Amino acid sequence: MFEDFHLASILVATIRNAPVLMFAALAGLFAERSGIVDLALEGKMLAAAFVSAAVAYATQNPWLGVLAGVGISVAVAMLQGFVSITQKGNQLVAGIALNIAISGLTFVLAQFFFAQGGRTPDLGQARLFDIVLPGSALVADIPFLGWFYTQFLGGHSALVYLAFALIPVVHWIIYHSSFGLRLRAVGENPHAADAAGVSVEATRFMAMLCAGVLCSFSGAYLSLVQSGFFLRDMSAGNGYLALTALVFGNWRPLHTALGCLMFGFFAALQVQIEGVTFPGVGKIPGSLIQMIPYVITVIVLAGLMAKSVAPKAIGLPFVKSR
Amino acid sequence: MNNSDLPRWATALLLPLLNLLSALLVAALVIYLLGENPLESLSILINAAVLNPEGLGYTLFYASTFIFTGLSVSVAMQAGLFNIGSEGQMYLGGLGITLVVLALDASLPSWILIPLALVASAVFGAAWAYLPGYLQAKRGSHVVVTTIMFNFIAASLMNFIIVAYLIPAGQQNTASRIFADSSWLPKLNAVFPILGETPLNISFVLALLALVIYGIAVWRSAWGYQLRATGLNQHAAHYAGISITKTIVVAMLISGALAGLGAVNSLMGSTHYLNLNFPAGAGFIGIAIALMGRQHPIGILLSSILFGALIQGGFDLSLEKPNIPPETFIFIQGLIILFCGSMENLYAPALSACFKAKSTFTTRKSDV
Amino acid sequence: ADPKLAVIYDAGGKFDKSFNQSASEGAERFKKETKIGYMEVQVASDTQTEQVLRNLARKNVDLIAAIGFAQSQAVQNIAKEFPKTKFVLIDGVASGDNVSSVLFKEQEGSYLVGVAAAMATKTKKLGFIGGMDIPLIRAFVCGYAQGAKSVDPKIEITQNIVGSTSSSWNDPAKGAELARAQFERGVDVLFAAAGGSGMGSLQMAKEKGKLAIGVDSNQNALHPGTMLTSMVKRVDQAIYDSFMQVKNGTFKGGISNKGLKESGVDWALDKDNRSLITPEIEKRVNAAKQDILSGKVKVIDSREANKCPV
Amino acid sequence: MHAAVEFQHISKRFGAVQANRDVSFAVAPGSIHGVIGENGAGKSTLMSILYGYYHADEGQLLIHGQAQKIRNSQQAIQLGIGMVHQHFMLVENMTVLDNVMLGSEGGFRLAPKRSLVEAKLREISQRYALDVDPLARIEDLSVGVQQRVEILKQIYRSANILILDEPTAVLTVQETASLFDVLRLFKAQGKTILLISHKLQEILDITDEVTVMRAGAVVGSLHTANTSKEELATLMVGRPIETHLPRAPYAPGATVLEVRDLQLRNQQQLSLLKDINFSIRAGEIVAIAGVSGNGQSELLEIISGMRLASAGSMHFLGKELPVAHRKDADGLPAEFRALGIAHVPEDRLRDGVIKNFSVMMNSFLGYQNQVKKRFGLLDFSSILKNCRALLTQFDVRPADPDLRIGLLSGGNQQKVVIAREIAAQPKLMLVGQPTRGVDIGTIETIHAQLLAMRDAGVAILLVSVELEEVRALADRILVISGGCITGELKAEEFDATRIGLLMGGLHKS
Ligand SMILES: Nc1ncnc2c1ncn2[C@@H]1O[C@H](COP(=O)(O)OP(=O)(O)OP(=O)(O)O)[C@@H](O)[C@H]1O
Ligand SMILES: Nc1ncnc2c1ncn2[C@@H]1O[C@H](COP(=O)(O)OP(=O)(O)OP(=O)(O)O)[C@@H](O)[C@H]1O
Ligand SMILES: [Mg+2]
Ligand SMILES: [Mg+2]
Repeated sequence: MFEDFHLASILVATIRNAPVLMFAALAGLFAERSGIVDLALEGKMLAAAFVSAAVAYATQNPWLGVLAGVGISVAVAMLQGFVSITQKGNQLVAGIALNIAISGLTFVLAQFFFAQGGRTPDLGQARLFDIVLPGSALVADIPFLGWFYTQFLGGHSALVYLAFALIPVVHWIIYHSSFGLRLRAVGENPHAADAAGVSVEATRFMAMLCAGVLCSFSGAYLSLVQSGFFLRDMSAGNGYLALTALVFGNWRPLHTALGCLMFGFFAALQVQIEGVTFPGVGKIPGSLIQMIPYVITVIVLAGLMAKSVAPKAIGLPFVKSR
Repeated sequence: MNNSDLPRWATALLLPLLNLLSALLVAALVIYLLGENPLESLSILINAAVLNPEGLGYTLFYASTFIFTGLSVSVAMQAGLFNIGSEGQMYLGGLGITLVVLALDASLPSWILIPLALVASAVFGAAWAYLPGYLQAKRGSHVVVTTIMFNFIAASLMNFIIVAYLIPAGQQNTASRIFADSSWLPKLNAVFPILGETPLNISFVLALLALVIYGIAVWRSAWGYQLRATGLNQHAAHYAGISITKTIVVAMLISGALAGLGAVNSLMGSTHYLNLNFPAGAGFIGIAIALMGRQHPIGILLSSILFGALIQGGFDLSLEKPNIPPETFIFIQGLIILFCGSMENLYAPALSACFKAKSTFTTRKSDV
Repeated sequence: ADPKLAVIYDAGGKFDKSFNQSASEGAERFKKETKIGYMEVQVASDTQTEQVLRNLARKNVDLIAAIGFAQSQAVQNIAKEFPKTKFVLIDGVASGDNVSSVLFKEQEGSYLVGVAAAMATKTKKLGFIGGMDIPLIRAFVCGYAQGAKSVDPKIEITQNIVGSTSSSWNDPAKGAELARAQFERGVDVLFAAAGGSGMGSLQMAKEKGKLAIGVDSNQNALHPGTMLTSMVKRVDQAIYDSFMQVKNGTFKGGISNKGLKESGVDWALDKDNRSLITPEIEKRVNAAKQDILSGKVKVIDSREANKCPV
Repeated sequence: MHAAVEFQHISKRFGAVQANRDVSFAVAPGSIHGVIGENGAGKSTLMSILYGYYHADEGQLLIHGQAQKIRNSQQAIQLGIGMVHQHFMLVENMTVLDNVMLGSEGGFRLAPKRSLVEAKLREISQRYALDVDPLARIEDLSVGVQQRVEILKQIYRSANILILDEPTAVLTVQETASLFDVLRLFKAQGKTILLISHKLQEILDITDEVTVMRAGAVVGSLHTANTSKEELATLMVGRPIETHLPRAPYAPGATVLEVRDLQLRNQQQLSLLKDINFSIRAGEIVAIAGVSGNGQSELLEIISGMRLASAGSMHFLGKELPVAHRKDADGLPAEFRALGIAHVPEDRLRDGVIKNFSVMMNSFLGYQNQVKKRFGLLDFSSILKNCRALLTQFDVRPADPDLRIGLLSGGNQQKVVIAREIAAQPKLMLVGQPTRGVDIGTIETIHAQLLAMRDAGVAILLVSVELEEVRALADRILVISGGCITGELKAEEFDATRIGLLMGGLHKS
C-alpha cells in the first residue's frame, strides 16, 4: 500500500494548501493578541476573494486585484474595529454578523455585476501564475534536486513565498518590536497598558489593520491562485480552520504556522488515501476519509498539546471601570 | 455600561428598535440599488412572514428549530464555553430519531414512539457533545476547536451512514425511507385551522417549554447558579466548591441534548425522513441567536422569531421580486445581527443626551 | 390561454453549471420559441420545497418542474394534494398520474466519456472527481470506469471526492487541488462531476495542459483545447419537452428513464473539442454508443446493482 | 512658588454614586502628601482623575500653577505624573524589562533599547536597593517585588509627581520600610509624592501634610506634625476608633483541627510546605505570621480544600479529611464547607467574589447548596432578606443588594465576604488577610466580629502579614518561613523583634 503514497507530491501539496490558512491565521494572531476575537476571518477572506477576482478581471491585472482585496479586507477590519473597539460591542457577534452579511453580499454583488450565479468570469490571464525559478530547466532532470528545486522550492505563486516569508516577520514584530510589545500588553492587560501610556484603542486598531491586510491575501490566494475565479462562499470554512490553527498554536506565530502546515499536510494525505486498499480493511469509503484531518486534530489536541492559553483580555472591550 | 443613565424601557426597547431600523435602512439601500422599491418590498416581507397566518405558521416553524439550537449555544455559553458544534450535534440528534423510528415505527404506537424518539435525539446530541466537553474539562483542549472538528466529523460520518445504510435500495434521494405516521408530530393547524397548511407542529410548544425550563434552571436553581459562576470566574467557582469538571461536562451534555432536540422539528414535524445536510446551518444560526438574544429566554425567543420571519418573508419576497435574490436576505440577516447584537450602544449617547434634558432618573442595577 | 409554468431549482441554484443550469436553459429555450414565460424559484430546504410547491399549485400553475432528487418527497405529497396540477421531477421518482418522473442513465453517458478518456490517455491513468460520496456520483464514476476498462482493462482510475458538507459543491480551490494531486500521480485525463468545485478541476487541467471532461451541460467551451469532451445530461431537453407537452396538451405522467436511446445522455463533440478527438477516438466512442443502443453492451447502474462491477 | 498639584472644585459621579464632591486642596512641591479616608471615600477616583484615567465632571487641575486638561495617561505621563495603582498595573506574562519599556519603547526595534534599559534598571535597583531582576516574569514575582517593579517603572520614567495608591497594603513591615526609604530619597530629589494609605502610623511617619476625605469630600487638610492618630481617625470615620477591643479570657475548648506532617511539593518537586504540624482548638485564634510567599497561602488553600497536599493528614473534629489521596481538589471545598469550615480567601477578587454577580448573588457563594430552597429552586425572597440583614450588620456601603459587587470599593467587598462566611456559623473559620486594603473603621468592625466568633467558641485560623493585626487578634502565633513553622508564641509573649527574626527563618524554637 505504501507505494500508493507519493510523499513528494504530499509535501508539495502541503506547501500549496497551507497559505490560505497561514495568512488568515496570522491575521487572526494580530487581532487576537491585541484582545479582539476574530471570528470574521471567514468574511474578510471571502470579501477579499470576491473583490480581488472582480478587480483582476476588470483590469486584467492580478496585482491590482490583490491591492483591491487588501482595501476591502482592511475596510471590513476597520468596521469590525469600530464595532468592537469604539462601540465596545460584542466581538463574537460582530464577527459572525460580518461573516453572514458578507456571504450574502458577495453573492448579490457578483450576481449583479456578472450574472453568473454569484460567480465571476474566469480570470484567464489575469490570474497569479506560478513562478519558475531561474535555472529550473537546467536542474529539472537531476533526481531529487530537480524535484526539490523546481517543485518544492520553485513553481509556486508569489503569494506562497509571501506566506512563508511572513512567518519570521510576524514572529519578529510580535516579540521584537515596540508595536508587538504594545500589542501583547493590550491583549493581556489593557488596563496596565493604558496606565503605561499606551493607547489601547489605537493599538487595537493597528492590530486590526494588520489583520485586514494579511487576511486579504488569503482571499486573493483562493480566487487568484487556486481557482482562477470567485465562487460564492468559496472560503468554505477556511476562516474557521485558520482560527483553529491559531488556538492550536497557542497564539504564537511559529506554532500557529506549524498548525496550518499540519492541516495542509493532512488534507494532502487525505487526498492520497482515497482509493488505497488497506490490508485487512480494504478501501475506506470517501466520506469517511474526509474526516481524517479533523480526527487527527482532535487526537493531537487532546493527547499532545499543553493547554492553550488565550490572551487574557481577549473578547473583552476595554472599559475604564472596575 | 454606557447607557446606565437611560431608563430601562429605553434600553430594552427603544435602542434595539433604533438598531433594527438602521439595519433595515441599509438593507433598503441595497434593495433600492438592486432596482426594487424598498417600502413595497418591506410590506411584502412583513405580510408574508407575520400578517398572513400561514406565513406566520412557517415563521414559527423555522423559529422552533432555532430556539433549540439557540438554547444549545446559550447553555454552554453560561458555563463560559463557546459551543460551535450545535450543527453537528443536531445532525447526530437526527440520526438518533431516525434509528429509533426506523426500527420501531411499525410496532409501537405514537404515544411511546414519539417520546422515545425525542429521548433518542437528545441522547445522540448529548453523546456527540460529550467528548469535546470531556476534553475541555480534563485536558484543556479548547472546546471551540474540538467542536468545529466534530462538526466536520459529523458531516462525514452522517454522509457515510446515510449512503451506506439508510437509503432504501434503488433510490436516488440521499435520504432515509419515510417514517410511518405513528412518528409524526401533531400539527398545530389541527387546533388552529387558520394556520392553513403549515408544518408548524407541537415542537414549537416543546421549544417554548424548553425556554421556560432553561430560564428557571439557569436563573433560579442552585445548578444554574453554579453554571453561571463557573462561566464568570472559575477561581471563585472552585473556591465555592463547585466541581468545574462536572459543570463543564454537564453543560456540554445539555447543550448537545438541546441541539439534538433541534432535529425533532424538521424530521418528525415536517419532512418525516432523514436527509443529507438536513440541519442546513440551523446550528450556526443558533450561535447568532444566542449572541443576539443575550442568552436570555426572551431574547432567544425574539431573535428566533426574527430569523424565522426573515427566512419565510425573504423567501416569499424573492418569489415575487426576481431582482432580489434570496441571498439578499442572508446579507440582511448579517446586518441585523451586527446592528442589534453588537452595536447596542450606537444610539445610547445621543439618546441619553435627549433624556438628560428631561429627567435625572437613573438606574445602576447589575445585569443579574 | 398560455399555460402557467414554473421551475424550482434545488439548493445548488440556477447557476450551478450543472443540472439546475441545464434545466434553466431548457426553460429559456422554450420561452424564446413560444414567448411563454415561466416562474423560477430556488429552495434551501426540503420544507421550503413543499411550501413553494403548494403555493404554486394554489396559484393554478399548470406545470411545475422540480429539479433534483431532493424534491422527490415534496412533489409526491403535493401531487397528491393537487391532482390537477402537473409536475415534472428531474432525477427522482414520485408517484401519481400527474407526475412525470425523469431519470437519466448517467452511467451510459459516463461510459462513453470513459471510452474517450481511455483512448486519449497516454499514462493509462484516469482521474475522477466527485462532489460528495452519494449514489448519483457513484453512478457516474461506475459508468466511467466500465467504459474505460472496456478499452483497456489495465487502466487505473484514481478518484477523489471534494467533501461531505454542502460546501463541497462550492469549493473550486479544493477541486483544483484534487485535480493537481491526481495529475501529479500520473493522471492525464480527468472527469469532474462536482458542480462548482469541478470548475476548479477543469481550470487546473487547462493550466497543467492535461485533459478534462465536463459534466451535465456541454462544458467544452470553458477551456477549448483541454476539454476532451463533456458528459451531457439533457435536463434542458426534458424540461423543454414537458413544457411543450403541456402547451400542446399531450402531457403524460409516469417514469421515464432516459439513456442514450432516448437522447437523455450523450457525449459532446463540437468545434471546441474537435481537434482533440482523433478519428480513432470518435470511431471507438461511436462504436460503443452503437453497442449500447443495440443492447450488445449493457452498462451497469451502480444504483440498482448497489455496487460497481469494476 | 506654585503648588505642584492643585485640585480645584473637582466633582465626579458614577451613576448614582457621587465619588468626588467639590474637592479642593493643594500639594506643595517636594513634599509627601497623604490622602486618607474610608473605603469608598473617593481617594482612588481623585487620583485617577489626576492621572487622566477618569475625567472630572466639574472643576479643574493645576499642575505647577498651570491649568491642565489631562485627557489620558499619555498626557499625564508627559506632564511628569506617575502613578502606582491600588491594583498593580503590570502585564503578568511579560518580563519586568518589558513592563518598564511598555509605553516608552523609544523606537520600533526593541533590541537596541532593551539592553540599555536593562542596564539602567540594574543600576536603579542597585541605587535604590530595590533588588529586582529585570528579566524575571511578573507572574513569578511575589506581590512585594511586583510593587517594587511599579516603583522602578516610575523611577525609570523619572516621574516628578508620583501618586501611590495604597502601596503598602500588601507589603511587610520591612518592605514598607524600604519603600519609605525610597520615597524619602525622592523627596530629597525634589519630587512630589501623593500617598494614599489606610495605615495611619505610616501617614504620621512619612507625610508632611495630610488630606482627609469622607464620602467624596475633603473634610480637612492638616500638617502632619500637628496631628495625631486619634484626630485623623476621628476625622475620617466621624467618630473615635476603639483600638483595644474587648475579648473574653483565653479558655480554649476541644481540638477542632489537627494538622499532621503536611507536605506540599510543586510540579518541579520543590518543597513548598514541610512537616507542618499544629492544632487549633475551639474558641481560640491561631495566627500564622510570615512574609508573604512563605507557604501560608498554600497552607490555607489545603485546609480549605482548594488544593491537595502531597502527604500528611488533617483531622477535623476527630474526622479525617481527604488531603492527599484523591485525584484532584475539584469540588472538595464544598465537602469541607459542609463540615463547618468557612474560608475568607486571601485574594477576594480572584476567589472570593464573582464581580459580575450582584451583592446578593455573592452573599451565598459557596453555600449555594445550603441556602433555602422552595420547590427545589433558590428562594430569593429569603436570600434577599438575609443579604439585607448582613449588609446592615456589617455596614456595607452602599447597602444595595442588587448592585454589581465589582462596583463596591475593596473594603466593602471584603465586608461582604466576611459577613457571608460568618453567617454560615462555621466551627472552623479560615481567614486570609482579612483587612488588606480596608479602612480603620472597617478593620475595627471586622476584628470585633472575629473576636465575637472566638468568644462564641469558633476556632479561627488567621493568616496575616500584618503584625499589628496578629497582635490584636491572636491567642497563639505560629511563624512560618520557607514552608516550615519556625516558631510558636503565646499572645502574651508577643515580641515584634523575635517574630521578625523567626520570619526571616533565623530561629528555630
Ligand atoms: N522579553 C523578551 N526579551 C527578549 N527576547 C524575547 C522576549 N520575549 C520574547 N523574546 C524572544 O521571542 C522568542 C519567543 O519567545 P517565547 O518563547 O516567549 O515565545 P513563544 O510563545 O515560544 O512563541 P513562538 O515559539 O511562536 O515564537 C524568544 O526566543 C525570544 O528570543
Ligand atoms: N467605575 C466606577 N463605576 C461606578 N462606581 C464607581 C466606579 N469607581 C468607583 N466607584 C464608586 O465611587 C466611590 C469611590 O470609589 P474609590 O475607589 O475612589 O474609593 P477609595 O476611597 O479609593 O476606596 P478604597 O479605600 O476602598 O480604595 C465608591 O463608592 C465606588 O463604589
Ligand atoms: Mg517558543
Ligand atoms: Mg482606592
